[in-house]
Amino acid sequence: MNNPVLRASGLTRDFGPLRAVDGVGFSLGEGELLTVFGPNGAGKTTLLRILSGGLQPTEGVVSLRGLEQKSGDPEWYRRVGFLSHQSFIYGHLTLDENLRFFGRLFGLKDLSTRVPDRLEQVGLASRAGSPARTLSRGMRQRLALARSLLHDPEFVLLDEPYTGLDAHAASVLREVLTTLKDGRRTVVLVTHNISQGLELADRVAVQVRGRFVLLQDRAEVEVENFERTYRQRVEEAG
Amino acid sequence: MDYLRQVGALVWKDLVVELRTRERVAAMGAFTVLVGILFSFAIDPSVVQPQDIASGLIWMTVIFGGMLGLGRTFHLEEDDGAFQCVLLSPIPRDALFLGKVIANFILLTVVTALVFVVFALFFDLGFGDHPLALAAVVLLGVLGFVAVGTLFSAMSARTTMGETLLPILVFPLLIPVVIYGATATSSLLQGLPVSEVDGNIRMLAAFALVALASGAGLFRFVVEE
Amino acid sequence: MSNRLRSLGVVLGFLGVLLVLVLHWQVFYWVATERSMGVVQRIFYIHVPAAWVAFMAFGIVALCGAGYLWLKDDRLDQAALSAAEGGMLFTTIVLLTGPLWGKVAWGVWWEWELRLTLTLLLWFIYLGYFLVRKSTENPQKGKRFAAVLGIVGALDIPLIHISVKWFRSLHPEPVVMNPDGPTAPPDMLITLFTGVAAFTCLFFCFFLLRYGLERMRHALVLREAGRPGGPVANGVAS
Amino acid sequence: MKKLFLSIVVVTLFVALLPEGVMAQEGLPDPAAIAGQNLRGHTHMFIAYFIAWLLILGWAVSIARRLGKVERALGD
Repeated sequence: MNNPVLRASGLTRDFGPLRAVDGVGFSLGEGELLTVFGPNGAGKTTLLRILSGGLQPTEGVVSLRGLEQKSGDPEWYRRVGFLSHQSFIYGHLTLDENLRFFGRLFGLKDLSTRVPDRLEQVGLASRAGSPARTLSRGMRQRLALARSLLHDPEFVLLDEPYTGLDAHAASVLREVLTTLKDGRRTVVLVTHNISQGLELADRVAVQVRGRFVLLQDRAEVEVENFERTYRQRVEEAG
Repeated sequence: MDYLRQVGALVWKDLVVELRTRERVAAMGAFTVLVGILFSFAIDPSVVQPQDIASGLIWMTVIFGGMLGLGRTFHLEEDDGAFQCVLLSPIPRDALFLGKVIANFILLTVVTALVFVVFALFFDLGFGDHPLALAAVVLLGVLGFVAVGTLFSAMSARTTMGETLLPILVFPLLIPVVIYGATATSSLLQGLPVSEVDGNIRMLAAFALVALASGAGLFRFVVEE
Repeated sequence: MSNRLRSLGVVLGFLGVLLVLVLHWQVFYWVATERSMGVVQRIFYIHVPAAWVAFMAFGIVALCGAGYLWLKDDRLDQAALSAAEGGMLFTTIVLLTGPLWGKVAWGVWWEWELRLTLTLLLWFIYLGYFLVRKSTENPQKGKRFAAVLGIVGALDIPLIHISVKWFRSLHPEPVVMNPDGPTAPPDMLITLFTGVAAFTCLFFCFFLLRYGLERMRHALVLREAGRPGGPVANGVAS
Repeated sequence: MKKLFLSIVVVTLFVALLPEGVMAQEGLPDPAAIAGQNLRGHTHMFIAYFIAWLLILGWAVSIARRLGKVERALGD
């Protein structure tokens, strides 16, 4: 693992008495991708929302290249891209307007070239002028993907990006994910799908009831019986 | 410079979505005209001269119509869910608040103008001899109202009671706007000199300033998770 | 509840009760009957102190709320809640005793007299405070919202005060004999002072004990959630 | 904790009802000194004092009850 770029230690989040994330800690090197597996309700989405800066941890610290995360800190949001499994786009704005709106929020100056280019990258250039609510689920996810990578974040968070995608959309997504593996960006991917999860991962984790019950380098993981160890860890954690 | 562009982007987005859906402006517009009609039947002109109580009716109509529109501000955002992504962008929270306030202010000013026209029509009101002073009074009052309303609309949208909580939270705080606004409007409509309403305008401006400053400062605690 | 808190509460309690005894002696035996209004004017000696405590309590709510938002320390929020409960109670006392006095003194159950009007509005701000605190899924969010309302309410009360006072000056009211003015006879002022002292002591007595109760409830929640390290050391929360 | 509150309750209740008792023993206050209008205030005054103390006592009792409940829950 080359020099750690992202450090997370003791991340905890309570919702009243419920502890959704319990003392999660890990570090990621430059250009590394961590895949987090886990059953529903394990707190994976909560963990991602904490890493994105959208949700404050009750305890624990996250830092990216030495910049410690403070809630509402614009510097953090400039470096982080977050793709949720819901597509979160403005239905009444066209695709072009959606991206230009978020681009202006990020203070990007070259929108007139960047937006068409990004729409092209996710294969939606032809629909640029139509309202976003007319898009299918797969297209919405691709627009949301283009939006979360619009400002070229160095730290990318993907929450179940493959769910509900048709074959074509999934292939576009895989294509974009491989471009993310350019050695410069750090990525955390949350998914149920073992094969898709392992395919690009440098490190693998299993989260159950808020805690990491497994955290290994991809090399140490044998793909064949990973399924068994995964299920075993889930039962152990109860 | 980024700050202004970010606020501008927000105002642009809100107004474009509003123009396309026309949901809120239609609802508020229809509401205010209908309230005007109801008042015309509810008040017996032989007993009460509408001119005397018009300003009170106007302000009540604007506030109730405003409640209708403001309550929806963050409701629409929650539906799309896209607001979460706006929160993940590097926009400072007070810019986010000001963007919303300006968009709501423009929307409510349009509706208030409509209310004045409707009441002028139904109650045969002039706009007094000092339309400029009247505009100052109304605009400052609406600005204070929108600033408080936007902050607590964001809050009530995040509670289980939703929009029903909004009037309970906001009405006690609006007393100064109602008192200074309605009194100033009635004296202007009766053609009294502008000097009569100087104090009111200053107080309305003070209220708007306090509402904007406190809203901008506290908005992050309302939207933060 | 810590012993320090309990003993201070008890001391204030007894001091309060002592002052209540003195107050009652003064009201029923010592102070002269006000000439124009008669015996009913003696309601004044609990009406005004209750109003003073109600507004003081809201000051505590706003200050503790601001502290809570800034320092994220739960104790400040618990203090704000305890003060709000006391404040709501005394506001209700003012709103019940006011009309009883008004009916006799001015012949009407409700009179838009300055103190009564402000207290009525304060009552509804308290109502909003409790409603917003209870109506969120995540308790932390409810506390934050209540703190925000407390602060905005406190900033707005002076403006409400000025506007209502100005509004009343527009409409000539029956002259209200205001015995708390400097011209009031000394015995009335002394009795009034005793009333304020008695109510303030009682308020802080119950405020401290209510705060202790909230601290213990917090400890109970932590313990039930099975998280060690809550402030419960030996069954007594500090 | 319980006995503290009982003592406060008893003392304050006694104080609240003291004036009625005293007034009753002395008989009606001297009618000449108290004009008709003042007498009417008489009842309103006692109602007001009674309501005030009732509310304060109610709050004291409710705090005591809640404290007892929490202490028992914390105790076991």
